[in-house]
Amino acid sequence: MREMTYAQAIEDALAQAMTSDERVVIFGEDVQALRMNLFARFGKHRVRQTPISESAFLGAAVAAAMAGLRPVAELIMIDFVAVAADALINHAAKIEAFSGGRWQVPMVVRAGCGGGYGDGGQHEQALWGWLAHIPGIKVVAPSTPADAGGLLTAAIADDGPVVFLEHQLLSEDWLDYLGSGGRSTVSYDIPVGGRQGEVPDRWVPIKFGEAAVRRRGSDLTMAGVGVGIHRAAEAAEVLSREGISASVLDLRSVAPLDCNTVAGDVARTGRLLVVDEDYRDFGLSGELAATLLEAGLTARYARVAVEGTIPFDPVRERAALPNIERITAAARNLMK
Amino acid sequence: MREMTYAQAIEDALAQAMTSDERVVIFGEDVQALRMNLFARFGKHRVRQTPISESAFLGAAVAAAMAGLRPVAELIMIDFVAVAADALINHAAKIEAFSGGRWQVPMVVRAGCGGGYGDGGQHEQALWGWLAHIPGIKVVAPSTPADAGGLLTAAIADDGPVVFLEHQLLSEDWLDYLGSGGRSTVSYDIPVGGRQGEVPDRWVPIKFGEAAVRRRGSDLTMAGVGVGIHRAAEAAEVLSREGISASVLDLRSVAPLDCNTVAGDVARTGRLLVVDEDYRDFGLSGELAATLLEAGLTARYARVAVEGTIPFDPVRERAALPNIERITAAARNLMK
Amino acid sequence: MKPDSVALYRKMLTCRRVEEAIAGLWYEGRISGEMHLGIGEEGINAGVLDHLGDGDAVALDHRGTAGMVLRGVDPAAIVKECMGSVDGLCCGNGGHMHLFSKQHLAASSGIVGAAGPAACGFALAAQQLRPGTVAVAFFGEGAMNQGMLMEAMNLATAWDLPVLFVCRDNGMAITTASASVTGGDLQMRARGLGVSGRSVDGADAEMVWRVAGELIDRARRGRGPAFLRATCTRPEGHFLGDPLVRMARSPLAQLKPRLGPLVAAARSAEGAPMAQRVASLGKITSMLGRAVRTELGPAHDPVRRLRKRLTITSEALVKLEHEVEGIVKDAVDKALTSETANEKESSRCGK
Amino acid sequence: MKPDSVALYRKMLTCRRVEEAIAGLWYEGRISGEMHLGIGEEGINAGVLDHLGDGDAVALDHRGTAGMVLRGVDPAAIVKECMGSVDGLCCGNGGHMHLFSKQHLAASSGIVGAAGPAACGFALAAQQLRPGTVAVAFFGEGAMNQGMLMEAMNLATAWDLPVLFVCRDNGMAITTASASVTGGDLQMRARGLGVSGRSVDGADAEMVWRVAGELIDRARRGRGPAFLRATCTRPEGHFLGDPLVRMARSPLAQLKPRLGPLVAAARSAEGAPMAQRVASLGKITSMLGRAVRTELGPAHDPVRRLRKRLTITSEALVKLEHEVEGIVKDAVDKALTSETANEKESSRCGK
Ligand SMILES: Cc1ncc(C[n+]2csc(CCOP(=O)(O)OP(=O)(O)O)c2C)c(N)n1
Ligand SMILES: Cc1ncc(C[n+]2csc(CCOP(=O)(O)OP(=O)(O)O)c2C)c(N)n1
Ligand SMILES: [Mg+2]
Ligand SMILES: [Mg+2]
Repeated sequence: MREMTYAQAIEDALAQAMTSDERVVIFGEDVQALRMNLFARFGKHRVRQTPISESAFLGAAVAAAMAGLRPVAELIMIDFVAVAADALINHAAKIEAFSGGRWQVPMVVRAGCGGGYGDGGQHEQALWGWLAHIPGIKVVAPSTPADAGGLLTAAIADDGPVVFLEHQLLSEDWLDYLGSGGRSTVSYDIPVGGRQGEVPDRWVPIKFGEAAVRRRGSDLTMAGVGVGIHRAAEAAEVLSREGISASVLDLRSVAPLDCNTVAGDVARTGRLLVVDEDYRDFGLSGELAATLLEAGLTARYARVAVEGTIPFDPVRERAALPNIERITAAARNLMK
Repeated sequence: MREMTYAQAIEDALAQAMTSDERVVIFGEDVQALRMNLFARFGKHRVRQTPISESAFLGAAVAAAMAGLRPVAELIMIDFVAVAADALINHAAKIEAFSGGRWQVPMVVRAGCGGGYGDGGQHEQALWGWLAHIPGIKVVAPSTPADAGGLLTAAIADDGPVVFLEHQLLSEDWLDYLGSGGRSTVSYDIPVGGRQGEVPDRWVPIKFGEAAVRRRGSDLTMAGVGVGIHRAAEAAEVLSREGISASVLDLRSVAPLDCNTVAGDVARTGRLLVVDEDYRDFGLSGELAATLLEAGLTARYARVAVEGTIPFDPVRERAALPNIERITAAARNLMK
Repeated sequence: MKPDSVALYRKMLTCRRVEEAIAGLWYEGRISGEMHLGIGEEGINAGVLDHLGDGDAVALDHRGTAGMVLRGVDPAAIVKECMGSVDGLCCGNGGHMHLFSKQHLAASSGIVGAAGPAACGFALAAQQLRPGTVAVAFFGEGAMNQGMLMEAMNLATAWDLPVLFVCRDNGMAITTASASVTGGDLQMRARGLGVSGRSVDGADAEMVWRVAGELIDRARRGRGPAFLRATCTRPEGHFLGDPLVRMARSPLAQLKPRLGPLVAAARSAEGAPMAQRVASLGKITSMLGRAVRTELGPAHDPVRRLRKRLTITSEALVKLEHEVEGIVKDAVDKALTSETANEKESSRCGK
Repeated sequence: MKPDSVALYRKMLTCRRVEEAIAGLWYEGRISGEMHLGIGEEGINAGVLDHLGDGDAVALDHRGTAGMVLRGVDPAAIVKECMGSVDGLCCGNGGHMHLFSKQHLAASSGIVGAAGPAACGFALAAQQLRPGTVAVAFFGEGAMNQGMLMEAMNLATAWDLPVLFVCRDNGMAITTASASVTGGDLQMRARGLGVSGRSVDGADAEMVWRVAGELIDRARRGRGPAFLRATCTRPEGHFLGDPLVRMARSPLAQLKPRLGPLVAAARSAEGAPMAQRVASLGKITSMLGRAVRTELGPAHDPVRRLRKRLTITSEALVKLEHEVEGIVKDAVDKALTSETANEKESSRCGK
């Protein structure tokens, strides 16, 4: 076991993948500076700088994957996928189906996501539920260093397109880059276990679609991904002091979604609280509701999610994101 | 009352809006040919041909709306929004929020959607649930000529961005253009009441977020939009012969969503069957499940939706879309 | 370099006949949806693709049938795919706009402009895994206004990729005269993205062959991307059943019913100033006029043009043409048999 | 045409001082997130925007603070917005990348390239509703590779829109030297999209003023879009706290901790051939070297350059500068008061 930060785990897993598989190449804007260590080690052919042309390079990633490479294309932030969504939703997601299952697209799109560092509504979106709507794309959103490395390893090994979302509040690299900018005058509410933690000596892939049970309780089930799940865990602490015992399920991948674990836990607790940093409507929280109903469960249900464009003002930003007060309030309400 | 086709109703409502408001302009690829009558009447400044540059002209629509026009920008098909999603999700949807509510974006994006005419998986998507995920966009999907004209009138009058989705199987114009191409050797399974029907003499806006109750039953509630709702109505006929009495709720707008009417009806029937031509996961069907649970309803629930990339082969295409067999089977199952 | 013109002719004729057969099946209602064919573009398709070999890749657009034939995909598999058969090239999942052959590294897309980024990706894999191989993108002049294609040209320059960007310029994007919505000049635009190139008459297959050969050769030798613009004429309009073509060809059946509403609209009480309305009607008329005039005359038909220049005996020519007919007939027969065998009668649209 | 250089200087100085004040607040932790300023670009911003009046519109990018000041937005409202105050320009909802003033028809976006389409939309409204008015787009040279911006230039040509596209060319897009990922030549690229234009030294505000004046005037008179490329130098790098600048300026604190892992990575057993690794290290070194060298020398500082050329008395100059300081101080004081008044202590990041 080693101890690493979230950002280090990602870089380490990438380096391991690049060492063991020559076909893995990474590209994106500024990668030679942002991934300086990988650039120094693997050189300019495998760590490629792109122009600010997301449509072109995401589209290129699709075809490069089809032709034998294993590209890891970096979008600085998932918000920017909007300028290049076509490559992902009309191509990467569909080509295996179009080709009658004969041609696959083993690519990874790596992007920062999530708020809490004060950058405003065009730079802090989560969008995992949005991407997961399209059949043919897998979407993962790790919440710990160990998961980050293991899921990235799995993503690179996967034969289909995977969107790998790294939370900007968990990654010290992104946070230094986008948030503090070297200032000591600012601080962020960073979940400790998300930022730093134990990781295996050698990365082994973590299977998609298997939730991690972070805590097992008897009164209600909380489920989510990313920073939200850390907030849920904190809230569970508070709630336990009030005599409310909550499970915390880290879904880890949004697509595929581990419906069984959620349904199994909710069957015990009778209550589901979804904690989601993505938009509330037509997303992860709704999908979880559907899976409950499909499983024939009757449960009390609530969701704490983002309800509108995330405001810039850090106070309202915090209020817009799932925070401990909103989560505990919703949980208490479910217990009524 | 007049009698019109779905396509005529849209053109007629557009003409009425253009006559009563000078600020309404339409643009898109081929609009001078596709909207020949409007071009002949309103001239080249208000019916503008664009290059195949969806990002530029959708982005331009956003700012044109901000600066006083009421643009109706046409994407030939909603599938193509993927090349220009940024204008919609990062701009149109967010500018009112960003500006502190001080600046609005009164634009309409008009696009064909939906399958059943054999064009394959990149040209038959519905995507209404996908678009509705983003706060700040309204999404409407009319299923009759009267709704098409009334909702378009409302969309143009609305002070925010509205995506107006016209079903390619209901619009004789699109169907002739994309499907038959003048052939008499092909035929399609077109819902009669969707293609042609009575419309008011003068268009009045239809309020968004108000479902139309197409049929009231006691055993189960079916909800959806577009062609799916016609299939549901047909299925309800069949089911009624078997002694199953179903409500059919045409939601008309996906965002805003008429949760009250759905919840109210399901409170009576105890069962919800969502019929959705959009993808199943993380979409409309999930959102409806969430609203039920949020309303504290315990209901049996099922969904008939699109589960993967729509296959080209017309036989499998039909099987992939909500069809009467799948709907009746799901309904019977819910009654078990 | 000089092409083997007989072989080139054979390829072009095969494309023509396969596409004519597909057109026939489409008119019979055995193929659903839209149908974009490359009739009239054989000189470009064959003149370019004749230079590709194993390991080379092709990114096609919505008009990719001929490209697939030329890369060596079994015509029967293509025809079956167009008909949606489970034993088609893509098991009937793709249809004519989504033809894929992994073996030939050939892919298509119904999204205008997508061939650009795709060719870059193929070329990147070529550069890293198969040095000396190249990728070719095919697209129309209308696609030159799609951002991702322009981005792709620039990316190819930035990464020095072995790509040939081939623009089939028929002057039209569906009903839009591309010149009316395209600024500047396409060659200058490409150069402004770092890609230099050549323009040729696409009806002259041998000329296309020579120029494409040079540009592809350059790319193979690591000298970066190139741009080839080739003009062409497409007699069937944008797709089979093109409404402008229909109106132009059958004015009574197709145009007349539209004239009433059109004139009524132009005469409405409210609307633009009269001069503008007249201008609109003028533009509509000239759109139709252009559709009437667009035909594959001897100078514009690459197949007939090359045929004239062949120096083989007429017996050999007859034999060759007979063989081609045979191959195509065979493909169609196979497709029809498989349609029946699979009880795919029901696969006809709307049944 | 000749600018009122004193007035121009006053505007530029105001921008400079407002942005310096914002930088101060950012370093104090009173502003969260990224902060992109236009220090070093005042000659371009003021030289262009001095020509705009009522009804003219501006589309700004992530670096829009100065543009808003120059359009006449109250600096206090801007500073407050950057601090997230409810009484900021956008009620604290937008932040510095999302500044909007409906009254001034001025909008910004944090999405690279979005200013292009936005300016087209503004110009379309100008053409239809306010003939004689224009729209201006500001963006960097890196944005020239974003598809939607290229599309927008072409659209402006197709619709003959009154737009001026202004490219602030500092040669860098975050850490990427734009020349290394940009093919062709930007003027040629613009011309290939139908937009002709001029290139100027953006540190020469009077020159920018003259050239922009001509191009804007042309657009006003219905002669279509134009492109202005103006070079500039930005001493703070991409944004405040730019890691390259930090490493370059404080090698001990910022660079040293990174060197260990960097060298270890370059020395790993497995990886690229050694020559490539050395090349990578060389490129990283030269990236840092560029950051060290980038400073606002007298020739590159548009504010100092114009100051030298002023022909007013030194008393008048002192008075002017004093006034500007006063205005800016006032704005900051208001912002700080409002921060306290709104009990916005808690609005500091992470509290
Ligand atoms: C992104 C996108 N926008 C619009 C369309 C609809 N469309 C299909 S083909 C076409 C015209 C293409 O013109 P061109 O590139 O010249 O090719 P041609 O059809 O003339 O060969 C259009 C607009 C599309 N498929 N994709
Ligand atoms: C679509 C998109 N891609 C990437 C980014 C991240 N990003 C922000 S600024 C920037 C560099 C822009 O460079 P340039 O256009 O030269 O402007 P400058 O910052 O130099 O003024 C990048 C890549 C973004 N905001 N939007
Ligand atoms: Mg064309
Ligand atoms: Mg720059």
